[in-house]
Amino acid sequence: MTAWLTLMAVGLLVSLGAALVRVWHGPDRADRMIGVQLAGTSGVAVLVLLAPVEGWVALNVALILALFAALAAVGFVKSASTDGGGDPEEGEDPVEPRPVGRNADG
Amino acid sequence: MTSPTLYALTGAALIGIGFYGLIEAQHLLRRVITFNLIGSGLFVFLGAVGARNDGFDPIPQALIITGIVVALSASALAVGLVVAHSRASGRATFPEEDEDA
Amino acid sequence: MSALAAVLVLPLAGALFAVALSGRATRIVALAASAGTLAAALALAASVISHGTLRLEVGGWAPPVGIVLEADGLSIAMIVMTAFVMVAASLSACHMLAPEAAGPRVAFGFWPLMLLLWTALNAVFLSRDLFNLYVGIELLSLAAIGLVALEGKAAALSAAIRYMIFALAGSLLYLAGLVLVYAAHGALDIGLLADRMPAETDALALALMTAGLMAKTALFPFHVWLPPAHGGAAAPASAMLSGLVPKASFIILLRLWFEVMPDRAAGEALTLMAALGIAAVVWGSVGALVQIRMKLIVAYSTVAQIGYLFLFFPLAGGASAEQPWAGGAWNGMVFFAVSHGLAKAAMFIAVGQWMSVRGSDRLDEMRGFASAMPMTAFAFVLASITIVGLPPSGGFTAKYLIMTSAFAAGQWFWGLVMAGGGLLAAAYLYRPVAEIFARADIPALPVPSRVWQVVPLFLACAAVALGIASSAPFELLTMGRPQAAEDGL
Amino acid sequence: MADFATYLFTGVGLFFFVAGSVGFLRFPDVFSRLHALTKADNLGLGFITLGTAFQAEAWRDAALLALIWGLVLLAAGTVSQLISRDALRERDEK
Amino acid sequence: MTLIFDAMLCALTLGVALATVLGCGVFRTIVFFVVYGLLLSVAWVRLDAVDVALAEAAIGAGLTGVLFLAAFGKLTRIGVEAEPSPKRFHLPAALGCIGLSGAMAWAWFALPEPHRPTPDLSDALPRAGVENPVTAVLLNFRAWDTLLEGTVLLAALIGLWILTRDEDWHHRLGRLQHVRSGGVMESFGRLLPPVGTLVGVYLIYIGADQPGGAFQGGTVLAAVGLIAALAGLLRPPRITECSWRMALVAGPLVFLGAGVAGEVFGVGFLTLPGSIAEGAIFIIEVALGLSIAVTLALLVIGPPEGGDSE
Repeated sequence: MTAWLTLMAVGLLVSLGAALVRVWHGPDRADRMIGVQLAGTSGVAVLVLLAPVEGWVALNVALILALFAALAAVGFVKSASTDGGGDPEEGEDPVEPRPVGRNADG
Repeated sequence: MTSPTLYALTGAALIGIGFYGLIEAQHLLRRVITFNLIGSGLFVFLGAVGARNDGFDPIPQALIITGIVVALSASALAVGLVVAHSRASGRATFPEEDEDA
Repeated sequence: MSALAAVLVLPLAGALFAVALSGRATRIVALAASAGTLAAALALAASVISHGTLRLEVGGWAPPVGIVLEADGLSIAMIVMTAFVMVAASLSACHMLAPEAAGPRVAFGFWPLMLLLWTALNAVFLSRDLFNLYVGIELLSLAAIGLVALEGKAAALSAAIRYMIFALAGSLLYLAGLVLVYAAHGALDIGLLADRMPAETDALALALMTAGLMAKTALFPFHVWLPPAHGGAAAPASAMLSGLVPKASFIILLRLWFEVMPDRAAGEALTLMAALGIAAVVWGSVGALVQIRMKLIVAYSTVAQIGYLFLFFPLAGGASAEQPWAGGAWNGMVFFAVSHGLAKAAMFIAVGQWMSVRGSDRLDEMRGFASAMPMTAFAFVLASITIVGLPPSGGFTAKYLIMTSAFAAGQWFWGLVMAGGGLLAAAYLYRPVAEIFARADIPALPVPSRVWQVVPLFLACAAVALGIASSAPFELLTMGRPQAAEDGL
Repeated sequence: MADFATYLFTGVGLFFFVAGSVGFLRFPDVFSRLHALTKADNLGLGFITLGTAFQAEAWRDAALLALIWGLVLLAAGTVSQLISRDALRERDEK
Repeated sequence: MTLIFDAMLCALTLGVALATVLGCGVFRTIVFFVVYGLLLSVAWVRLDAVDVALAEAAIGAGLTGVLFLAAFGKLTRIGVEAEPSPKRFHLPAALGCIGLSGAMAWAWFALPEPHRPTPDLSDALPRAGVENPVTAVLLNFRAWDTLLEGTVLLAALIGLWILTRDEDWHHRLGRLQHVRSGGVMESFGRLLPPVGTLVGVYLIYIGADQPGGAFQGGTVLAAVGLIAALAGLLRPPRITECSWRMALVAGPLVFLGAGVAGEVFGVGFLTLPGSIAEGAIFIIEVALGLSIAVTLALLVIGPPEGGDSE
């Protein structure tokens, strides 16, 4: 079983390595960020597969990766917005964006 | 070839890759990232040292955790400096020969 | 509380409270912590003089489990010098960086950074653990970078980045060596490592750590960051940065070459370090000669003075360690480090006081300095005497000791460099001193009160007094010196 | 029996991951590549967590596996929405 | 099979590191660096260092990514050149760096047989007050390191704050964050923090006898706080309000207080006597975890930038 799970993990790494070729070529920034997301999911999957091999405490690491899988992408869309603090969904519909944050009391 | 040896060699290679990036980088943000590469290469090497003998050696792990946190604080300050410098000077690079300006 | 713990606890607690409080309370807490740390430093010196080297196993854990702090002659000399410079710098910050003048940002940032810098310095001077020293110099570098950037202008920011790149690269090289040391010996304590079984990797580890520490000490050719950083910072910060910060990484170098791995101190390596020292003396002096801004002249002088510190390596290290002249060279080096720290801080504070009045530190704006602020001007001259190495200053005693050792060792070349460097220093300090005393008709300026003018004068007098009353510090220095050559010449 | 389930489900999971990577590499534009990620990889991770869960000794670990999968699903949903909006906006600006 | 896995992981890590260094464009560099952090946290698990893996996962794969991406966005908005010229290959530099790597690799094989100086750590562990040896080293044996490290964080934060432009000094930290009400980002920011907080607190709590502790939990809490701040649900404070600054120094202060208490009661600086060590370490971990969380989150959020709409 250990050998099988490790083999599967190796397969995941190979698949991730192939996907990173797209991250290298891009061309869009969005492509690269999708690659980060894919790497995160693969990393979680590898850790899940390693858990029975390395000890179940490895799941805690997978849990943290899963928690923050979206953090980089959220940081990306934030920094890509016009003022550095926006949301790409704003302005998509007639509803005015409700500003939350510090201008409430500024 | 054992696993710790593999990781130690990886760590050694990461240190060299990082220093190459540091020497070669012009963009200051890239330099900050290469510092992190070098640091993590060293930590991987140290981690391999800790895993070398089968017994569990917690001291390298504690040192690495301390080192990672120190590296993050230094990176955050460096990134802040790069942004502030770019805002003040309009560029994110150093021309190499402007020393003692 | 023991004085050994107090010199660490007081500045650290002061820094923490300075962050948590605000306004006047910050300044009061910071000044109280400064005064307390000075008192603790003096008490520590007194107890080391009467009882000998003090040792503290932190947490009650002996190495290799725990970390050991040790106060020996060298660390005491540096801690007391640091305390004087720090108190002087904080007093001068009270009027130069007051909130009304410098704005709330500077008034808030200076105090915690200064106290953290002090904590880091004392921690480095006392620590006997290589990794703890790493954390200490990282804290030191980050606080020092903050102090450079405090000025806020584009030039200061670019100087801070340049400093940061050198400091971080230096830290990483030091860390690389440390990793190899731990890998080979499973220990980080200097005492344990001194008794280690030599390993093949030791030479590489020592080389990496030395290269890293040289970058942090700003030894030629790693000096390019120093003049803009020290010249661009606010004067009280410059005083600390130039007088104290390079000493910390230098002290670690001493620990490595004289305590951890004296067996690896090959003659060629020591000669190389001294050769870099000579290059630094020449480069720094020439740099100081051509500058037209006072702070840059003083900063370039630091590059040169750091060079002198490395001349001592071949005189006391390696094969020379067992020789009778090693003791004299060691004492001379410590004297040099202490008197340079005091004198350089006095110079920066003096120039800073004039700058805050005149608004510029250009050489041609120095006229009238002596008539407007006689005490500050006198402090600058006294400090210059120490930097040049004229009797009866501490700088003279230091150079005398090192030159005597050089001639006794038959390595007269280093002695000649010392003398030549003194001439160069006289040359680059002649211009500022001549300008300061030149007659000039300048309008009446709102000079700071004499109380503030006493601050640099006190430091400069201390640097000179070190030469006049050199026997007491002498006894202190021999305490805990690593090598057996205690008798000297 | 449990071992067989693990073999089967992890194998299927890996297949989906490989399919996702191939799609990510070969598909022509950002939006279809995003599909590769959201559909295939999350399905793959689901199968892998399911397969591994058959090896779990404690209920706690199985629950943790479910939580992990749920969190990744949430992240993938959020990210694909945000990135595609951002890519749309960028395309409009071009 | 494990060796093949390790070889594959190492190869991938090296490839990603090379891509980080050699790729053109800073954005590509940042993206590869984030992937690199992910791979490293897997490597730490393989090196039997779960404590490190936890910290690396939250920092390497979470916080640094946001830090660099945000900085990239700021530089773009300032309008600096993306990257000056196409990169050239520097042969001397490359040779020097290969030499450095070669020296480290040689050193690995030249290391003497591992031996531990006596007294060994295992004699001390039973008296440490905690089961997890890494926590024992961090919070007891090498407590002075850890206290200084907390101080390093603080120094970096103060250094970052003084980079504020004088006119922004009274503004809130970071940039004004706004999201579409009821949008994906807002709901994400509402859903994740409760789970994340639970995980962070859990990690601090179990640190005494399992992998986890103040640093691991603190970094998780910091990332959670960051998500809430990015989603506009948590407003960063102002530097000038001093009440919350206590949270920054609480950890080091409690730690230092424990150290001084040891000195006052005559057991020695930073000494935690065996009988009370467990409780004392727990209190220190909670306070330190809180301070680390706040400090790290604020380090990533950065100095006040003034809002465009303020």
